[in-house]
Amino acid sequence: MSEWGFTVIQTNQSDMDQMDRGLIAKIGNAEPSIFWCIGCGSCSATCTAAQFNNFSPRRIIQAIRSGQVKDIMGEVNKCLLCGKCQLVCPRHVNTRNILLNVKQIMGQDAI
Amino acid sequence: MGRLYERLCEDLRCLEGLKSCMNCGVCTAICPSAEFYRYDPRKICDTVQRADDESIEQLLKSDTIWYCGECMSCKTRCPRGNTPGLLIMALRKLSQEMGYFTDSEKGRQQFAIRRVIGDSILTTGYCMRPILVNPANHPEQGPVWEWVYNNLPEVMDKVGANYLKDGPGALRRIAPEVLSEINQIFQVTGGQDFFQLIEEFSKDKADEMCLDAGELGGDNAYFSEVYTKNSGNHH
Amino acid sequence: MNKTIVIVGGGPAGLEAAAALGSSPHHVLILEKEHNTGGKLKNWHHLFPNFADASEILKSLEKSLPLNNSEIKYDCDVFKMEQMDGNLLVSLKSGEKIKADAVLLATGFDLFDAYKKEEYGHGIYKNVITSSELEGMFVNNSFPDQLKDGLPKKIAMVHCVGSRDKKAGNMHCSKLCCITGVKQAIELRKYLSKSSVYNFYMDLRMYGQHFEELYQEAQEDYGVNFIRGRVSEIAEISDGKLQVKAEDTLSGRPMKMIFDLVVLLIGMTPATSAASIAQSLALPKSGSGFLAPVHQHISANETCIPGLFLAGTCREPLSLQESITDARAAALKIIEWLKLKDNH
Amino acid sequence: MEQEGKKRIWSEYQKEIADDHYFYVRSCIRQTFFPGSETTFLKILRDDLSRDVFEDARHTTCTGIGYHTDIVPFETIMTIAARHFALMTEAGYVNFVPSCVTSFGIYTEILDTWKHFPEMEAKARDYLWTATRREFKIPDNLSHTSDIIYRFRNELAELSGHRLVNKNDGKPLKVVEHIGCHYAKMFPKCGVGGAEFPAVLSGMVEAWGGEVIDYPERRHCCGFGFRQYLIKANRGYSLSNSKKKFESMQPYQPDFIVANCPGCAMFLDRWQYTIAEMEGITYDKSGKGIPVLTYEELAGLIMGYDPWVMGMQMHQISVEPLLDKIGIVYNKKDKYLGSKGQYIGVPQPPHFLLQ
Amino acid sequence: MRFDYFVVPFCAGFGYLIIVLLFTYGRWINELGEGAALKIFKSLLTRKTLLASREVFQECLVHRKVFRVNPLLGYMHMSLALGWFLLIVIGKFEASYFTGEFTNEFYFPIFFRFFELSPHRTFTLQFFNALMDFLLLFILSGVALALYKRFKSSAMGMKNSTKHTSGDKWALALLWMIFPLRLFAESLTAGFAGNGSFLTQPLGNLLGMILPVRMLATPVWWGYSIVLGGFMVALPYSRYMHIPTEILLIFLKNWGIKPKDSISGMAFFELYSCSRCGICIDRCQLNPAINKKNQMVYFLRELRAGNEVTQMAHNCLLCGRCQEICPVGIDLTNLRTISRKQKDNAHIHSSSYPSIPMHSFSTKVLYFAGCMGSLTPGIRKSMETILEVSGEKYLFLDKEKSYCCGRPLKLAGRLAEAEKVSQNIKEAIVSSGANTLVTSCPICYKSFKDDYKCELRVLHHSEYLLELIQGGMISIRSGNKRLVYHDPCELGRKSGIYTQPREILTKLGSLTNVEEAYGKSLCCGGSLGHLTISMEEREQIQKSTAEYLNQDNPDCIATACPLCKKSLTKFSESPVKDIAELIAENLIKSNYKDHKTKKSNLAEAVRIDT
Repeated sequence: MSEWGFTVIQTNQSDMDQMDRGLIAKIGNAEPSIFWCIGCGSCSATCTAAQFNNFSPRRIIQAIRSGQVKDIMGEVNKCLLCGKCQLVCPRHVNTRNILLNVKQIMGQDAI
Repeated sequence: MGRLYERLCEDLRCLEGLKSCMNCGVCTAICPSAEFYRYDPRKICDTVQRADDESIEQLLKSDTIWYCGECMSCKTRCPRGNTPGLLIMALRKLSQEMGYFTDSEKGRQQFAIRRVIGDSILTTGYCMRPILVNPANHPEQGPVWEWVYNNLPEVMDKVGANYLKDGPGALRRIAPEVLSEINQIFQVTGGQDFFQLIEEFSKDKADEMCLDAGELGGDNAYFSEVYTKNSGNHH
Repeated sequence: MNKTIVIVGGGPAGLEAAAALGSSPHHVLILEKEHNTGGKLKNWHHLFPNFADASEILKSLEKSLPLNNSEIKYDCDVFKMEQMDGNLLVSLKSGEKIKADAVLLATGFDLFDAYKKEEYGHGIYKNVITSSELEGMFVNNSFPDQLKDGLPKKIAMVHCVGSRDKKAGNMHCSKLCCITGVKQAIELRKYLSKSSVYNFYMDLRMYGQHFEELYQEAQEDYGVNFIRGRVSEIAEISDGKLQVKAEDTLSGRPMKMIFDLVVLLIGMTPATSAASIAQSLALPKSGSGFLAPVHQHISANETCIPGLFLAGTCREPLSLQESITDARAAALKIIEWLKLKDNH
Repeated sequence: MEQEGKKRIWSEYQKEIADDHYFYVRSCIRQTFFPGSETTFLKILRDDLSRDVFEDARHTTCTGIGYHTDIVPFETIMTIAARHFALMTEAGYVNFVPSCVTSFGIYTEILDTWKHFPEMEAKARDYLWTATRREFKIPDNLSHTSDIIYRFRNELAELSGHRLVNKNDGKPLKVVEHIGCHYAKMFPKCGVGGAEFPAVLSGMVEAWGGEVIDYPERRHCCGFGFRQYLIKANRGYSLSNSKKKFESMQPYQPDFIVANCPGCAMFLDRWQYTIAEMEGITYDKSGKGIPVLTYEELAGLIMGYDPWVMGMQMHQISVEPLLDKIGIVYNKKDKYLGSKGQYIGVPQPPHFLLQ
Repeated sequence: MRFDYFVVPFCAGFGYLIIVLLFTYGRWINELGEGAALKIFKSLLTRKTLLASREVFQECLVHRKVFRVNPLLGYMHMSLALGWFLLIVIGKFEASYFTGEFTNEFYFPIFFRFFELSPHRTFTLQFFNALMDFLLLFILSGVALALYKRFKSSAMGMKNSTKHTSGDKWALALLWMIFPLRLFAESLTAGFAGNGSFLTQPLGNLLGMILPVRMLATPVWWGYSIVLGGFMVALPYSRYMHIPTEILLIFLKNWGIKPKDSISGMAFFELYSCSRCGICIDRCQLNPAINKKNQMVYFLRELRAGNEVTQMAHNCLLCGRCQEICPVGIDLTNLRTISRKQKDNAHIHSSSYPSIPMHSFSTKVLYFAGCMGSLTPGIRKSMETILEVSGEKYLFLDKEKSYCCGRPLKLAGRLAEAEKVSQNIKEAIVSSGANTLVTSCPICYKSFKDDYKCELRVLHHSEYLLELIQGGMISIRSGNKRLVYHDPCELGRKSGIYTQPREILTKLGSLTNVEEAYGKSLCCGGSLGHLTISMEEREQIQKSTAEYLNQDNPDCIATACPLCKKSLTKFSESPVKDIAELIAENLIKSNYKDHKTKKSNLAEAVRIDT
């Protein structure tokens, strides 16, 4: 649309009714503790990978739960599975297994 | 507490706009801009509230503060009586005073606004006149407007406007003595200086980008750059 | 010497205070503005965090009233009080005046009028209801037809309605709506097992015994969803469904969602019935209009008026348990005060 | 939808609107795009309602667009506003009536600031004196022109020859209202009916027989965003916000849109054309678009004014289908003729949108 | 030629087995990978082969390791394996001796007594006869024990025994039938031919009294042959495949062949060497509640059957306790790890992984705390104090930010990613020019030592601290605290470091021993190897291990791993401390002062000079 000089912008607003329930269904099944997360962020605070990039386990869990999983793979690949997240979680969320599952599921989907 | 934060606090709109934010996100939820840009007024309030100069400077140099449409919908809903939109206005003012606005694509557009709206106010007494809505620059105005534009005196006359004539009425000519009053007010209140500041910083940026900014109007390379450039990285 | 103690309000705090004063030789008179006792408790079904039956609790409160020295007067609207020779003169709207040696205000609270949060459309959209209306549905087992048909429904619970809100004139936190929201979300999931429930919250203040556990249960066992973000507006779309907008602040993105029912978790506001009494005695109020005691920490039940005491939610939002404890504390203070009065 | 609930809210936002003797100030945008609406407003007030409206030729822009594009400092705009108050004071008026919603918002904001920060008012007096040797009194009453029409809606209903009813089936016309953001969002108490359920337009529509329909994005901004529209590169923002509104109102199939803000009326009109050209979409069944009216035009129509004298030919979306529905008699041939009936050419037809 | 039709089933079975084995082993050997052939060829005529032979004797026949677990269990295995082996070998000698020629029909020794009906009166033959009867009795006693074990495994020290598949049960039934049938066949023959010895002859006579033995003998010999042949056909498809495979495995292992990163070649040798004896079941700390039928024996079975094992592969602490006790010595944890292997994501940007700033500096020692080290500031701080006091110039590699060594990814089977993570750290280590790398984390230690292949000394801090003490760089106060040492899995079993920490601890106090120590040490439950286990389940293990270590109410539980420390602290009554912390507490700091004075004196001197 060069003649207009502008285009319609896609909305940023997430429509929760249209969200992708696929991943959360699979992961919730494999690791139900994903539902216990209260978003406190202690996992992101201790995360080894997060010291070097904008990786955030809390955000990933959030994204899976709200079905915004489009760009999640690139993010999940930053995880080192070092397990500190699990050690600090006040709700006993097995964040490491959640991330591992995402890696596995997304890897399979990719094939 | 940093220098930038203190300067920000001198602006009444910052004091009015940000009392204490509890990050509830109600502003972002209704913000038209948050829907279409990578923009989150809640985070802006939070950043300013933390009074960290480094992140405030980053904000002032970013595209972020220029996304707001100043519709002030945020004001209606904030449970703490803040107005993120007013805070944005204070941030934009400071960004222009510091010359940081030329660091971002959206910030640089201030030059075009100053040239079009600023000049129009001072020379004609109006922010907006039909002649400024040139169909070439406004394809969205459509063929009816093009017809109006090409027949301005006749159409305006038919609908009872006093187009470019003396005396009261729509689109009348603003008398020279009135314009001098307006200019005087701009002189006295710092409006003129502020225009000058935008001009100077923009010209520096234009030089840096090896583009000509001209002396008047929008007929120059820097103007068309800032008026039309959209990197597409905003959402 | 036997004295007269007037208790204004026959809710849980008033009843408990009367029971506690039963061991004293004084005459206890409860003035209740409605024609039965129990206050807001009688409109409640089950109580957090253990789903205790509210009517059972009310029964046991009423049962423990002393028969020998207490009396309840129904339908009395107290509108004025004045100090008179070290006593208090209580005026009723009916024109009757009662002389009391001590008065305990247990006037309770009002529920926030959800209607004041215009953007949520309570009273305008028929599927926007308050937590108290939902509780009423549980009590009467009277659910609107569209919730009965057993199809999956989406229900939103909106926290902090009329609390922590300058716009609504309430800066205070009602502190009990959080756990009420969790409790009702669980009850809704039990009642409508195919439904999904979303709680929109800013902070969850799970301060009490077993509150946090219930919150976790809601997540683990009942699959209740929690979204951290204050709801900005609710709009009705076709067929009575409701579009809710909020920011998912944990992912930093605005969101919208369509619901079949929205429950507004309304907070506590100062009781309007206490306002005229407070005015007649020039009783100081706290920021949000609750009655202010002499000292928040050490004399929470005493006021600056000699012989006038406070108990329960007339002074701040309290849970049932806290109100009852508070009433007992107030009763103790009243007995002390009357002894002191005797000695002089 | 429970109408009772709305009425209860409206009753809490009763705004004082002066009855007569108005000091009228024009709007840059309205006089550019809808000059006939301003003419109509003055005609209705002066001729139909016999009210005194005064316009001083010396008044200028309020510089609101400059302020909201952040090139005009607050000190400057409040002094410009002070000058307008001075003109009003000099003319012996106390009721200030701006035609523009942005201006209305700005005057409200300035008056509120002066109330909370009296030193700012003193500063404004000082600046104004230094610059122009003028002095001013704060207006007794500040009302938007739509407030004035709202105030006289019932009188107009009595005087009018038309009602907002489909003459074919006798059903009320379905109307979508759009309130300018700066009308009440900043200061809900200053708008009729408050910010959430404003009554200013719905009051008119209902008084004149139409039915206001509510739709989810009723409160959403049209997307002007000042700098967002003025800069070509940013216009996608404006377009997308309006699009969101159209999509939201589409299921209700409104007969027309009425707005009280000049910018909104223009955008909602033009963006329908743009979306049709860009994506081949219209939001009504006829493919002609949903007509967008200013409230002055709406009042003029029911009062039987000539649509072409009111400037309704300046709309990109044709208003004829609406005129036909109401049963207004108009001269088709006159639409694009000049003031003296001369032929001045006609607009090119759009590619997608039907005329 | 001595022949009877009944030998056909046996011969067919035997032939089938040989073909299958040749084919299978050929395929696996082919998969051993490049360089394997050369390795085998080079080692063939060395001591390695001899050692392997000895191991085959010790483990495959005598079952030395099983004896260690439980003597009765050992006897049972030995009687079957060694007994049968001897039965074949001595039977062969017997046949050769009898015929006077070394070669004879290959089935002849097995059915010797069918073909050789005349009673033997020479002493040698009688001796052979008696020996063969004895061996048969020996085996039969094993079969009887095995039968008994089926009903009561606890008698042999096993709380749980393997639950077998129906295929295995069939093979087992065949195996158990072989020897009674042989006894029966030989006894029947002896009943009319009188060629038996002390076992078969009396039994034959007895049977002769009540049965028509001459008529019955041939059918029973038929039966014996069918069962033997049947067993050999079933062998490759049952757990008894371990019998031939284990022997080859031992040789290959001794010749230095290692499994690759996938289930192929050497891994198959390991997989098929599992006899499903079930000894590993009891050793598993996840047993039984958490890990129902998921222990190594079951895991290997599923893996061998080609079933989906992803879930099983992940449900394991990788603590190595099963491996420690496995009679076959299979590298069990490795098999789990490589089964976890997923298709690595090729487009990972290594840039998103940590990068350590490069240093080139004059000190020789690098210290690396590791991720877990950064969660236990007590250990980091102690190491800093000790290093300061020792006067050693060192660089704290991950002081500002913690880095991950990559082992957790490796344990999760994501080898390519692990490699990417380690690249940068490796470069930083190499570029530093240091010659010693000390780490507090056994996980990092294992990683640096085995995977990084850097040309510098890699020491766990327990090794390094002992060096410092022995070298007199630091001195510590001895105390009389009663200490218990907990061997971390990754440090003990995985890296073989048992003595150094204990040596340090004996200098600090009195070390009490617990039963489950060294290779048998319990896992703390914090293992990074297990990814799917829930926190509650982890806590069960943590709790029981902590309780176990606290059994004698020690004053302090010492360990040498930050993760163990973290896991045990939660449930331990007595304090849990890392060795570094214990040393730091008992450090005599006079050295430090000297060092400081020296330094400040120097500074003074410099000041005066200028």
